Amino acid sequence: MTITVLYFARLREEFGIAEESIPFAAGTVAALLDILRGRGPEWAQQLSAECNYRVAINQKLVDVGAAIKAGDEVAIFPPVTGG
Amino acid sequence: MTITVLYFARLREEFGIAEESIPFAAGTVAALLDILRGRGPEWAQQLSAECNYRVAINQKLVDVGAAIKAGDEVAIFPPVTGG
Amino acid sequence: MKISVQENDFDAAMEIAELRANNARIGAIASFIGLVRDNNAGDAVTAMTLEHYPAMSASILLDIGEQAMRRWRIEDVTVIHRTGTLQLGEQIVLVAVAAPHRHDAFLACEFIMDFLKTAAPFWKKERTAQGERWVEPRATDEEARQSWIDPTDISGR
Amino acid sequence: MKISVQENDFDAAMEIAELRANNARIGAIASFIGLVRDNNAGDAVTAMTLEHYPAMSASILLDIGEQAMRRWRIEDVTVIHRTGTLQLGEQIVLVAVAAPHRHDAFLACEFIMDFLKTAAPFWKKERTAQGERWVEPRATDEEARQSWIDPTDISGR
Repeated sequence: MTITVLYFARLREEFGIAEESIPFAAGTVAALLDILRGRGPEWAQQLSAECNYRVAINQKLVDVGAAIKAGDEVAIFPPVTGG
Repeated sequence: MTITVLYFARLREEFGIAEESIPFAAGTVAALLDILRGRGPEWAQQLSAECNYRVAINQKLVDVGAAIKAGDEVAIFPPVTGG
Repeated sequence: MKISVQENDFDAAMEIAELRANNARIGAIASFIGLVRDNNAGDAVTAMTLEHYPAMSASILLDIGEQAMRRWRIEDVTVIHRTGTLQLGEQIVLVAVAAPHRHDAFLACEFIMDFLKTAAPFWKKERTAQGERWVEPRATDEEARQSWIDPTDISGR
Repeated sequence: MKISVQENDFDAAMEIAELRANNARIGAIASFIGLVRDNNAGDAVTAMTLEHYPAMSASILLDIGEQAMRRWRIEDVTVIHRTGTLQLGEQIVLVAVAAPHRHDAFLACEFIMDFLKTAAPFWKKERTAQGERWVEPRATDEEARQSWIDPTDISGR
Protein backbone atom coordinates (compact mmCIF):
# COMPACT_ATOMS: atom_id res chain seq x y z
CA MET A 1 0.00 0.00 0.00
CA THR A 2 0.99 3.65 -0.39
CA ILE A 3 0.74 6.46 2.13
CA THR A 4 1.48 10.16 2.07
CA VAL A 5 3.88 11.56 4.65
CA LEU A 6 4.12 15.29 5.38
CA TYR A 7 6.85 17.10 7.33
CA PHE A 8 6.52 20.58 8.77
CA ALA A 9 8.65 23.38 10.17
CA ARG A 10 12.02 22.29 11.55
CA LEU A 11 11.55 18.67 10.37
CA ARG A 12 10.69 19.81 6.83
CA GLU A 13 13.90 21.83 6.78
CA GLU A 14 16.13 19.19 8.38
CA PHE A 15 14.89 16.43 6.05
CA GLY A 16 14.77 18.72 3.04
CA ILE A 17 11.33 17.41 2.07
CA ALA A 18 7.80 18.62 2.67
CA GLU A 19 5.76 15.71 1.30
CA GLU A 20 6.33 12.25 -0.13
CA SER A 21 4.37 9.17 -1.16
CA ILE A 22 5.95 6.00 0.14
CA PRO A 23 5.10 2.32 0.06
CA PHE A 24 4.26 1.02 3.53
CA ALA A 25 3.08 -2.40 4.67
CA ALA A 26 0.11 -1.97 7.02
CA GLY A 27 1.36 -1.23 10.52
CA THR A 28 1.58 1.31 13.27
CA VAL A 29 3.07 4.77 13.44
CA ALA A 30 5.94 3.21 15.39
CA ALA A 31 6.70 0.91 12.43
CA LEU A 32 6.74 3.87 10.04
CA LEU A 33 9.04 5.81 12.34
CA ASP A 34 11.45 2.84 12.43
CA ILE A 35 11.61 2.85 8.64
CA LEU A 36 12.22 6.62 8.53
CA ARG A 37 14.94 6.45 11.20
CA GLY A 38 16.73 3.92 8.98
CA ARG A 39 17.25 6.58 6.32
CA GLY A 40 20.30 8.03 8.05
CA PRO A 41 21.66 9.76 11.13
CA GLU A 42 19.73 13.01 10.59
CA TRP A 43 16.47 11.09 10.43
CA ALA A 44 17.39 8.87 13.38
CA GLN A 45 18.30 11.91 15.45
CA GLN A 46 15.28 14.06 14.63
CA LEU A 47 12.90 11.13 15.19
CA SER A 48 14.59 9.82 18.34
CA ALA A 49 12.44 9.27 21.40
CA GLU A 50 13.90 12.36 23.10
CA CYS A 51 12.75 14.66 20.31
CA ASN A 52 9.37 16.03 21.03
CA TYR A 53 7.71 15.51 17.65
CA ARG A 54 3.99 14.90 17.11
CA VAL A 55 2.25 12.63 14.59
CA ALA A 56 -1.18 13.11 12.99
CA ILE A 57 -3.07 10.65 10.78
CA ASN A 58 -5.59 12.29 8.48
CA GLN A 59 -5.26 15.53 10.46
CA LYS A 60 -5.91 13.98 13.88
CA LEU A 61 -3.16 13.76 16.50
CA VAL A 62 -2.31 10.14 17.32
CA ASP A 63 0.02 8.07 19.49
CA VAL A 64 2.79 5.90 18.04
CA GLY A 65 0.55 2.86 18.54
CA ALA A 66 -2.02 4.08 16.00
CA ALA A 67 -2.51 1.97 12.86
CA ILE A 68 -1.84 3.43 9.41
CA LYS A 69 -4.12 2.37 6.54
CA ALA A 70 -3.68 2.60 2.78
CA GLY A 71 -4.14 6.14 1.49
CA ASP A 72 -3.67 7.74 4.90
CA GLU A 73 -2.02 11.13 5.21
CA VAL A 74 0.57 10.94 7.98
CA ALA A 75 2.03 14.25 9.24
CA ILE A 76 5.12 14.48 11.43
CA PHE A 77 5.96 17.80 13.02
CA PRO A 78 7.66 19.53 15.96
CA PRO A 79 5.72 20.93 18.94
CA VAL A 80 3.42 23.68 17.73
CA THR A 81 4.20 27.33 18.48
CA GLY A 82 1.31 29.34 17.04
CA GLY A 83 -0.88 31.92 18.70
CA MET B 1 -19.17 71.25 62.60
CA THR B 2 -20.82 70.70 59.22
CA ILE B 3 -20.53 67.75 56.88
CA THR B 4 -21.91 66.92 53.45
CA VAL B 5 -23.89 63.71 53.05
CA LEU B 6 -24.62 62.19 49.63
CA TYR B 7 -27.15 59.47 48.81
CA PHE B 8 -27.13 57.43 45.62
CA ALA B 9 -29.39 55.14 43.61
CA ARG B 10 -32.12 53.42 45.62
CA LEU B 11 -31.27 55.36 48.80
CA ARG B 12 -31.44 58.68 46.94
CA GLU B 13 -34.89 57.73 45.69
CA GLU B 14 -36.20 56.34 48.99
CA PHE B 15 -35.02 59.35 50.98
CA GLY B 16 -35.98 61.82 48.25
CA ILE B 17 -32.67 63.64 48.63
CA ALA B 18 -29.35 63.47 46.78
CA GLU B 19 -27.18 65.72 48.91
CA GLU B 20 -27.43 67.70 52.15
CA SER B 21 -25.23 69.68 54.51
CA ILE B 22 -25.90 68.80 58.12
CA PRO B 23 -24.45 69.81 61.49
CA PHE B 24 -22.64 66.90 63.09
CA ALA B 25 -20.66 66.71 66.32
CA ALA B 26 -17.37 64.91 65.67
CA GLY B 27 -17.92 61.17 65.80
CA THR B 28 -17.95 57.94 63.84
CA VAL B 29 -19.96 56.80 60.85
CA ALA B 30 -22.00 54.72 63.31
CA ALA B 31 -22.99 57.89 65.21
CA LEU B 32 -24.05 59.58 61.97
CA LEU B 33 -26.12 56.56 60.99
CA ASP B 34 -27.90 56.63 64.38
CA ILE B 35 -28.89 60.23 63.79
CA LEU B 36 -30.15 59.46 60.27
CA ARG B 37 -32.16 56.44 61.45
CA GLY B 38 -33.91 58.75 63.92
CA ARG B 39 -35.45 60.69 61.03
CA GLY B 40 -38.26 58.17 60.59
CA PRO B 41 -39.21 54.58 59.72
CA GLU B 42 -38.04 54.79 56.08
CA TRP B 43 -34.58 55.93 57.19
CA ALA B 44 -34.45 53.39 59.99
CA GLN B 45 -35.41 50.60 57.61
CA GLN B 46 -33.05 51.51 54.73
CA LEU B 47 -30.13 52.01 57.14
CA SER B 48 -30.83 48.95 59.29
CA ALA B 49 -28.01 46.51 59.87
CA GLU B 50 -29.58 43.97 57.49
CA CYS B 51 -29.50 46.40 54.57
CA ASN B 52 -26.37 46.05 52.60
CA TYR B 53 -25.43 49.72 52.20
CA ARG B 54 -21.88 51.05 51.91
CA VAL B 55 -20.33 54.23 53.28
CA ALA B 56 -17.49 56.28 51.81
CA ILE B 57 -15.72 59.26 53.40
CA ASN B 58 -14.11 61.61 50.91
CA GLN B 59 -14.58 58.97 48.18
CA LYS B 60 -12.91 56.14 50.09
CA LEU B 61 -14.92 53.14 51.32
CA VAL B 62 -14.89 52.94 55.13
CA ASP B 63 -16.29 50.84 57.98
CA VAL B 64 -18.87 52.18 60.45
CA GLY B 65 -16.08 52.74 62.97
CA ALA B 66 -14.40 55.41 60.81
CA ALA B 67 -14.24 58.95 62.23
CA ILE B 68 -15.89 61.85 60.41
CA LYS B 69 -14.17 65.25 60.46
CA ALA B 70 -15.47 68.73 59.72
CA GLY B 71 -15.95 69.33 56.00
CA ASP B 72 -15.92 65.64 55.12
CA GLU B 73 -18.02 64.34 52.25
CA VAL B 74 -19.85 61.24 53.46
CA ALA B 75 -21.58 59.08 50.82
CA ILE B 76 -24.11 56.37 51.63
CA PHE B 77 -25.15 54.01 48.86
CA PRO B 78 -26.45 50.52 48.05
CA PRO B 79 -24.20 47.73 46.76
CA VAL B 80 -22.75 48.73 43.41
CA THR B 81 -23.97 47.13 40.17
CA GLY B 82 -21.91 48.62 37.37
CA GLY B 83 -19.90 46.87 34.69
CA MET C 1 -3.23 54.11 31.95
CA LYS C 2 -6.42 55.57 30.53
CA ILE C 3 -9.51 55.79 32.75
CA SER C 4 -12.69 57.40 31.51
CA VAL C 5 -16.23 57.67 32.87
CA GLN C 6 -18.38 59.12 30.12
CA GLU C 7 -21.87 59.33 28.63
CA ASN C 8 -20.62 58.93 25.06
CA ASP C 9 -20.12 55.58 23.40
CA PHE C 10 -16.57 54.34 22.83
CA ASP C 11 -14.77 52.79 19.84
CA ALA C 12 -13.11 49.68 21.26
CA ALA C 13 -10.86 49.23 18.23
CA MET C 14 -9.54 52.79 18.48
CA GLU C 15 -8.98 52.39 22.23
CA ILE C 16 -7.03 49.17 21.69
CA ALA C 17 -5.03 50.75 18.88
CA GLU C 18 -4.06 53.60 21.24
CA LEU C 19 -3.27 51.17 24.03
CA ARG C 20 -0.72 49.29 21.92
CA ALA C 21 0.66 52.23 19.94
CA ASN C 22 4.45 52.48 19.89
CA ASN C 23 5.04 49.73 22.42
CA ALA C 24 6.68 46.73 20.78
CA ARG C 25 6.95 44.91 24.12
CA ILE C 26 3.25 44.10 23.87
CA GLY C 27 2.54 40.58 22.68
CA ALA C 28 -0.94 40.14 24.13
CA ILE C 29 -4.06 42.23 24.52
CA ALA C 30 -6.96 40.86 26.55
CA SER C 31 -10.13 42.89 26.50
CA PHE C 32 -13.65 42.80 27.78
CA ILE C 33 -16.75 44.59 26.54
CA GLY C 34 -19.93 44.61 28.61
CA LEU C 35 -23.22 45.12 26.77
CA VAL C 36 -26.84 45.80 27.75
CA ARG C 37 -28.38 42.31 27.65
CA ASP C 38 -32.01 41.58 26.86
CA ASN C 39 -32.66 39.68 30.04
CA ASN C 40 -31.83 39.91 33.73
CA ALA C 41 -33.15 37.80 36.60
CA GLY C 42 -35.66 36.26 34.19
CA ASP C 43 -37.26 39.45 32.90
CA ALA C 44 -36.99 41.15 29.53
CA VAL C 45 -34.90 44.33 29.69
CA THR C 46 -35.32 47.09 27.11
CA ALA C 47 -32.93 49.75 28.40
CA MET C 48 -31.11 50.89 31.52
CA THR C 49 -29.89 54.03 33.24
CA LEU C 50 -26.49 54.06 34.86
CA GLU C 51 -26.01 56.36 37.86
CA HIS C 52 -22.60 56.94 39.41
CA TYR C 53 -20.79 58.88 42.12
CA PRO C 54 -18.83 61.28 39.91
CA ALA C 55 -16.22 62.29 42.48
CA MET C 56 -15.39 58.65 43.20
CA SER C 57 -16.04 56.51 40.12
CA ALA C 58 -13.01 57.42 38.02
CA SER C 59 -10.65 57.54 41.00
CA ILE C 60 -11.55 54.03 42.14
CA LEU C 61 -11.15 52.69 38.58
CA LEU C 62 -7.68 54.25 38.57
CA ASP C 63 -6.94 52.58 41.90
CA ILE C 64 -8.09 49.19 40.57
CA GLY C 65 -5.96 49.65 37.45
CA GLU C 66 -2.92 50.51 39.58
CA GLN C 67 -3.48 47.40 41.69
CA ALA C 68 -3.44 45.34 38.48
CA MET C 69 -0.25 47.07 37.28
CA ARG C 70 1.45 46.14 40.56
CA ARG C 71 0.18 42.58 40.64
CA TRP C 72 0.92 41.40 37.07
CA ARG C 73 3.52 42.13 34.44
CA ILE C 74 1.45 44.35 32.21
CA GLU C 75 2.31 47.35 30.06
CA ASP C 76 -0.87 49.39 30.08
CA VAL C 77 -4.57 49.42 30.91
CA THR C 78 -7.63 51.19 29.50
CA VAL C 79 -10.93 51.28 31.39
CA ILE C 80 -13.97 53.11 30.02
CA HIS C 81 -17.33 53.05 31.81
CA ARG C 82 -20.43 54.74 30.46
CA THR C 83 -23.21 56.44 32.43
CA GLY C 84 -26.68 57.72 31.54
CA THR C 85 -29.37 55.89 29.58
CA LEU C 86 -28.28 52.95 27.43
CA GLN C 87 -30.42 50.95 25.03
CA LEU C 88 -30.46 47.20 24.46
CA GLY C 89 -27.17 46.05 22.89
CA GLU C 90 -25.27 49.23 23.74
CA GLN C 91 -21.77 49.09 25.13
CA ILE C 92 -21.45 49.70 28.90
CA VAL C 93 -17.83 49.07 29.74
CA LEU C 94 -14.45 48.37 28.14
CA VAL C 95 -11.43 46.94 29.93
CA ALA C 96 -8.33 46.34 27.81
CA VAL C 97 -4.98 45.15 29.13
CA ALA C 98 -1.73 45.03 27.17
CA ALA C 99 1.10 42.78 28.32
CA PRO C 100 4.11 40.92 26.99
CA HIS C 101 2.39 37.56 27.63
CA ARG C 102 -1.22 36.46 27.48
CA HIS C 103 -1.64 34.98 30.95
CA ASP C 104 -0.87 38.30 32.68
CA ALA C 105 -3.21 40.10 30.28
CA PHE C 106 -6.09 37.69 30.90
CA LEU C 107 -5.69 37.70 34.69
CA ALA C 108 -5.41 41.47 34.97
CA CYS C 109 -8.42 42.01 32.71
CA GLU C 110 -10.63 39.67 34.71
CA PHE C 111 -9.31 41.10 38.01
CA ILE C 112 -10.21 44.63 36.94
CA MET C 113 -13.71 43.57 35.89
CA ASP C 114 -14.30 41.67 39.14
CA PHE C 115 -13.25 44.65 41.27
CA LEU C 116 -15.08 47.15 39.08
CA LYS C 117 -18.27 45.10 39.54
CA THR C 118 -18.01 45.09 43.33
CA ALA C 119 -16.20 48.31 44.29
CA ALA C 120 -16.80 51.03 41.67
CA PRO C 121 -19.80 53.26 42.53
CA PHE C 122 -22.09 52.64 39.56
CA TRP C 123 -25.72 51.58 39.84
CA LYS C 124 -27.94 50.20 37.10
CA LYS C 125 -31.66 50.83 36.90
CA GLU C 126 -33.34 48.54 34.36
CA ARG C 127 -36.41 49.25 32.29
CA THR C 128 -38.66 46.19 31.94
CA ALA C 129 -42.28 45.57 30.94
CA GLN C 130 -43.07 45.75 34.68
CA GLY C 131 -41.51 49.19 35.02
CA GLU C 132 -38.14 50.39 36.28
CA ARG C 133 -36.14 48.65 38.98
CA TRP C 134 -32.69 48.84 40.53
CA VAL C 135 -30.47 45.92 39.62
CA GLU C 136 -29.64 43.69 42.58
CA PRO C 137 -25.99 42.75 43.11
CA ARG C 138 -25.15 39.15 42.24
CA ALA C 139 -23.59 36.98 44.94
CA THR C 140 -21.31 35.47 42.29
CA ASP C 141 -19.76 38.91 41.70
CA GLU C 142 -18.75 39.19 45.34
CA GLU C 143 -17.41 35.61 45.28
CA ALA C 144 -15.39 36.50 42.18
CA ARG C 145 -13.85 39.47 43.98
CA GLN C 146 -13.04 37.40 47.05
CA SER C 147 -11.24 34.86 44.86
CA TRP C 148 -8.54 37.47 44.13
CA ILE C 149 -7.67 38.20 47.75
CA ASP C 150 -4.07 37.16 48.06
CA PRO C 151 -3.18 36.13 51.64
CA THR C 152 0.52 36.56 50.84
CA ASP C 153 0.03 40.14 49.66
CA ILE C 154 1.46 42.52 52.25
CA SER C 155 1.22 45.62 50.10
CA GLY C 156 -1.50 46.92 52.36
CA ARG C 157 -4.27 47.30 49.83
CA MET D 1 -18.78 30.05 14.97
CA LYS D 2 -16.28 31.69 12.64
CA ILE D 3 -12.88 30.07 12.13
CA SER D 4 -10.39 31.51 9.67
CA VAL D 5 -6.76 30.81 8.86
CA GLN D 6 -5.56 33.54 6.54
CA GLU D 7 -2.57 35.56 5.33
CA ASN D 8 -4.48 38.86 5.41
CA ASP D 9 -4.71 41.04 8.47
CA PHE D 10 -8.02 41.20 10.35
CA ASP D 11 -10.10 44.05 11.74
CA ALA D 12 -10.83 43.03 15.32
CA ALA D 13 -13.57 45.63 15.75
CA MET D 14 -15.42 44.42 12.66
CA GLU D 15 -15.07 40.81 13.78
CA ILE D 16 -16.46 41.62 17.23
CA ALA D 17 -19.29 43.64 15.67
CA GLU D 18 -20.22 40.62 13.53
CA LEU D 19 -19.94 38.28 16.50
CA ARG D 20 -22.49 40.24 18.52
CA ALA D 21 -24.79 41.30 15.68
CA ASN D 22 -28.46 40.58 16.26
CA ASN D 23 -27.98 38.61 19.45
CA ALA D 24 -29.36 40.49 22.44
CA ARG D 25 -28.57 37.61 24.78
CA ILE D 26 -24.93 38.68 24.71
CA GLY D 27 -23.89 40.69 27.75
CA ALA D 28 -20.15 39.99 27.65
CA ILE D 29 -17.43 39.77 25.02
CA ALA D 30 -13.97 38.62 26.03
CA SER D 31 -11.33 38.84 23.38
CA PHE D 32 -7.65 38.26 22.88
CA ILE D 33 -5.27 39.64 20.28
CA GLY D 34 -1.77 38.23 19.90
CA LEU D 35 0.90 40.48 18.39
CA VAL D 36 4.45 40.07 17.11
CA ARG D 37 6.54 41.15 20.10
CA ASP D 38 9.98 42.72 19.88
CA ASN D 39 11.66 40.18 22.09
CA ASN D 40 11.64 36.43 22.64
CA ALA D 41 13.92 34.35 24.84
CA GLY D 42 16.09 37.42 25.38
CA ASP D 43 16.75 38.30 21.74
CA ALA D 44 15.44 41.16 19.62
CA VAL D 45 12.91 39.96 17.06
CA THR D 46 12.24 41.94 13.88
CA ALA D 47 9.73 39.71 12.07
CA MET D 48 8.46 36.16 11.89
CA THR D 49 7.10 33.66 9.43
CA LEU D 50 4.17 31.46 10.41
CA GLU D 51 3.95 28.05 8.79
CA HIS D 52 0.91 25.82 9.23
CA TYR D 53 -0.59 22.49 8.19
CA PRO D 54 -3.39 23.76 5.97
CA ALA D 55 -5.52 20.63 5.98
CA MET D 56 -5.49 20.50 9.79
CA SER D 57 -5.15 24.01 11.20
CA ALA D 58 -8.68 25.31 10.64
CA SER D 59 -10.31 22.01 11.54
CA ILE D 60 -8.56 21.78 14.91
CA LEU D 61 -9.47 25.40 15.70
CA LEU D 62 -13.09 24.47 14.97
CA ASP D 63 -12.76 21.48 17.27
CA ILE D 64 -11.33 23.66 20.07
CA GLY D 65 -14.14 26.17 19.59
CA GLU D 66 -16.74 23.40 19.78
CA GLN D 67 -15.19 22.11 22.99
CA ALA D 68 -15.55 25.61 24.46
CA MET D 69 -19.18 25.83 23.30
CA ARG D 70 -19.94 22.57 25.10
CA ARG D 71 -18.07 23.46 28.26
CA TRP D 72 -19.34 26.98 28.96
CA ARG D 73 -22.53 28.88 28.40
CA ILE D 74 -21.43 30.96 25.46
CA GLU D 75 -23.28 32.25 22.41
CA ASP D 76 -20.60 32.39 19.73
CA VAL D 77 -16.88 32.25 19.03
CA THR D 78 -14.56 33.80 16.43
CA VAL D 79 -11.00 32.55 15.93
CA ILE D 80 -8.71 34.05 13.27
CA HIS D 81 -5.08 32.97 12.89
CA ARG D 82 -2.72 34.46 10.37
CA THR D 83 0.08 32.73 8.44
CA GLY D 84 2.97 33.95 6.32
CA THR D 85 5.46 36.69 7.14
CA LEU D 86 4.48 39.17 9.85
CA GLN D 87 6.37 42.28 10.92
CA LEU D 88 6.96 43.60 14.43
CA GLY D 89 3.67 44.75 15.99
CA GLU D 90 1.45 42.94 13.48
CA GLN D 91 -1.58 40.98 14.64
CA ILE D 92 -1.17 37.19 14.72
CA VAL D 93 -4.35 35.84 16.27
CA LEU D 94 -7.80 36.92 17.42
CA VAL D 95 -10.05 34.95 19.75
CA ALA D 96 -13.38 36.54 20.66
CA VAL D 97 -16.09 34.90 22.75
CA ALA D 98 -19.61 36.23 23.27
CA ALA D 99 -21.67 35.06 26.25
CA PRO D 100 -24.51 36.19 28.48
CA HIS D 101 -22.11 36.58 31.43
CA ARG D 102 -18.48 37.60 31.69
CA HIS D 103 -17.06 34.63 33.58
CA ASP D 104 -18.02 32.16 30.84
CA ALA D 105 -16.63 34.52 28.20
CA PHE D 106 -13.27 34.94 29.99
CA LEU D 107 -12.83 31.22 30.69
CA ALA D 108 -13.74 30.13 27.17
CA CYS D 109 -11.44 32.75 25.62
CA GLU D 110 -8.45 31.69 27.71
CA PHE D 111 -9.27 27.99 27.16
CA ILE D 112 -9.28 28.47 23.39
CA MET D 113 -5.95 30.32 23.49
CA ASP D 114 -4.33 27.69 25.71
CA PHE D 115 -5.42 24.83 23.42
CA LEU D 116 -4.58 26.77 20.25
CA LYS D 117 -1.06 27.33 21.60
CA THR D 118 -0.49 23.63 22.29
CA ALA D 119 -2.59 21.72 19.73
CA ALA D 120 -3.08 23.79 16.57
CA PRO D 121 -0.42 23.06 13.90
CA PHE D 122 1.24 26.45 13.49
CA TRP D 123 4.97 27.07 13.76
CA LYS D 124 6.76 30.38 14.15
CA LYS D 125 10.17 31.13 12.71
CA GLU D 126 11.65 34.32 14.12
CA ARG D 127 14.01 36.72 12.42
CA THR D 128 16.65 38.07 14.82
CA ALA D 129 20.00 39.82 14.45
CA GLN D 130 21.56 36.35 14.74
CA GLY D 131 19.50 35.02 11.82
CA GLU D 132 16.34 32.95 11.60
CA ARG D 133 15.31 30.35 14.17
CA TRP D 134 12.31 28.22 14.97
CA VAL D 135 10.52 29.28 18.13
CA GLU D 136 10.77 26.75 20.93
CA PRO D 137 7.57 25.78 22.73
CA ARG D 138 7.22 27.19 26.24
CA ALA D 139 6.70 24.76 29.12
CA THR D 140 4.21 27.20 30.64
CA ASP D 141 1.97 26.78 27.59
CA GLU D 142 1.74 23.03 28.13
CA GLU D 143 1.10 23.60 31.85
CA ALA D 144 -1.68 26.03 30.95
CA ARG D 145 -3.30 23.40 28.71
CA GLN D 146 -3.03 20.74 31.41
CA SER D 147 -4.78 23.04 33.88
CA TRP D 148 -8.00 22.70 31.85
CA ILE D 149 -8.17 18.90 31.94
CA ASP D 150 -11.39 18.20 33.78
CA PRO D 151 -11.30 14.81 35.54
CA THR D 152 -15.10 14.82 35.77
CA ASP D 153 -15.49 15.31 32.01
CA ILE D 154 -16.76 12.07 30.46
CA SER D 155 -17.50 13.59 27.06
CA GLY D 156 -14.62 11.64 25.58
CA ARG D 157 -12.56 14.51 24.21
